[in-house]
Amino acid sequence: MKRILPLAAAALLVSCAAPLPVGERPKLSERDLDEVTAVLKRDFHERGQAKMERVELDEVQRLCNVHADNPPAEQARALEAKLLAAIPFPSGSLIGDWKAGEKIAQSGRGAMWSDKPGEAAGGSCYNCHELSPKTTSFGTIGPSLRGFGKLRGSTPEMQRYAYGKIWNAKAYNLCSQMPRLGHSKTLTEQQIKDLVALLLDPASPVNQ
Amino acid sequence: MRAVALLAAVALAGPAAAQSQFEKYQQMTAEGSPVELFEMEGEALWRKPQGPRNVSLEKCDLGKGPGVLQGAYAALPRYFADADRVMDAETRILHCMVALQGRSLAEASKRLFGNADNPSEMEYLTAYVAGHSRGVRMTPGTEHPKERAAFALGQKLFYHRAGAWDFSCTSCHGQENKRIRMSELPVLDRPEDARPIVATWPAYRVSNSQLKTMQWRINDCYRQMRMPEPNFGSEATIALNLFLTATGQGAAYNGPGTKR
Amino acid sequence: MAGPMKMRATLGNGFTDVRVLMTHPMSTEQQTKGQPHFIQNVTVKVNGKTVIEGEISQAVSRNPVFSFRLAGGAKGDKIEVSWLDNKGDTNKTEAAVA
Amino acid sequence: MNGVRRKLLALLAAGVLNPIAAWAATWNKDAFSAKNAGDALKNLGAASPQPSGDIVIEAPQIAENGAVVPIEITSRIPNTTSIAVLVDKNPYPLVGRFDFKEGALPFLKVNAKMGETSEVRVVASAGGRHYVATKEIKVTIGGCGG
Repeated sequence: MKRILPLAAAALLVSCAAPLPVGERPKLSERDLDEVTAVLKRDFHERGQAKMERVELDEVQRLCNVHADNPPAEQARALEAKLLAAIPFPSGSLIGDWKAGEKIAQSGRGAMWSDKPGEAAGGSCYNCHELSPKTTSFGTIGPSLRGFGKLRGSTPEMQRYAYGKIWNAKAYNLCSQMPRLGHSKTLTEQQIKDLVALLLDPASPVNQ
Repeated sequence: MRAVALLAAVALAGPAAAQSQFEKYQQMTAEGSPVELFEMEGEALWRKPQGPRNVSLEKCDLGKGPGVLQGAYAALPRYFADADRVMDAETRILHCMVALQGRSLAEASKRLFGNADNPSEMEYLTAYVAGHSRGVRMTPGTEHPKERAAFALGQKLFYHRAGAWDFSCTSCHGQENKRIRMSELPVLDRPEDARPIVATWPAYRVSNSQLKTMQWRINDCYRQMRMPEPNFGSEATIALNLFLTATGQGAAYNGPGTKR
Repeated sequence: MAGPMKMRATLGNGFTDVRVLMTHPMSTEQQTKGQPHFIQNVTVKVNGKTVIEGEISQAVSRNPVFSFRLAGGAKGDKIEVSWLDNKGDTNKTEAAVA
Repeated sequence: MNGVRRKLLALLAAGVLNPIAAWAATWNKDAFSAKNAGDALKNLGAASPQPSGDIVIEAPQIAENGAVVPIEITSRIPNTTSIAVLVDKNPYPLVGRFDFKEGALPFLKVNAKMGETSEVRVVASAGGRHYVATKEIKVTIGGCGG
């Protein structure tokens, strides 16, 4: 296409241009997702542990993207059940060391290209949640978890819920904003147990 | 009388972004900001003959004609016919380093993001260029077909969840009155939230004493979204920048800013 | 080598406002494992006469910015601000009151 | 400090520096090395200052980041000759001390680093007497921490 348009045509173009859809959330189609993924493949590069395979969308991301995080309930429930069945729950007590858990909750590191692979990651928990009353700089994207265990107890069922939710939050709420910390291999089994302890252990500051 | 005028002004401005508990902090740090030092260094670099042709950037066309700095930053990103693409300030400066100074793209983009001890040439230059738009209304390009395509792509990118942690821009910038730790999060697809943000980049960040550009801001968001790294000045980053700037257009440019 | 400084001296209501920006790492003991690098002395002169002498520590933020006020003043008064750091580096800047 | 003095003296001896331009370079090492505000004030010769409402500290109550905390100080105490700024909970509380001679007003704006939430203490000296005002500034953590 010639770039130098006749003046009149250019003027027409200007005056006819509809206002941009500022402030409106577009409905994304499967085709849009593929277009964006292709753009990411073209315009991004791998760095450190952040490999290019991360731009590929999985089933959860696809469904949430095309429905702006509000997928049809039936589809969401079916996928959640599938994810729940895939969580590798360890046997025995799921309560680790809350002191180690507190450190993991404080740390915002892990899974970034700037993090050394193999170095212990954090869970970024305080970025979004209130936990220990000693930490007053907490985020609010997620609900407050203060008194979590005090309110709910630490039954085996509650341990399983907390462990599973941290391992794969999407198994409980498909389009949750919470990362899948176990599924994404950000945190280890032991680290998740330590976070379960931070939430459920009666001695944890969360329950004071 | 005056109160009436004030009320009218408020009404015209529309709903304001949520009031920050850090308002006084932000106002005082902006007043006591060393950001002008970066503009000064940028001016020296702008005038310094460099590259195989040993010429300065003083004839660089940032969209208002060769050598015109006044108001140029506030009209970016926009479409440039000579490059047949939409460009933001950093990309255009890089373009001038290559086209005017005869530098190779590889050499000119060897070190785009600096650090506190050694800021980059790009950071200094962007601060200098942006400083010439103070008080000028933000009017990025929104009419050329390629500008409109960039807006549409940027908008799709904004809502696109992907990566190891399933984040999109909206994971942090999609809901009102949310914080990460104590940082208050603007809802960047809302014009009233986007306006003060796009009008204050590039910015001196007090947490690490560095002058940072919008290209860096987008890069560092993707880092923390656990995504691979965006290429500097790529179509994706400029599209996202145009989407944000068009969403926040209309405010008077008030940078280079000072931020946490 | 000392980085740039910038100063603005403007006539206010019965005083002169002096705002000065300094490029300096102002690094602390903690940041440098015991090798801090920071400005220790700041001096303000008006027409050659010292009016403010400051001693500062590593707790002043990186790239220090100070505001001072001088009694009275007139357009054209020559203001000079200089600094000396703990490694013996110095820098200064001058401006006329506007 | 001694190293700096030596370096300066060596430069002076070598005639590198013009003695007139050279610095008197007094820096109260003892006060700046003090690990609590009380000791720092003793070393400044301003122990047990009395509270005063005529020292105005203009600063945010809550800071988004401790690396830069802007503090503006005005002393309305007649004949104020010096102002010292201290952050109680910093490893070394004394941030700075400024002497105001004839021609300068007892006013100061400075950006201080604060390691954590703390009282900020401002001591003004006038006519050989010392006065103090304090203000608590809350320091918060922001960002993703990566």
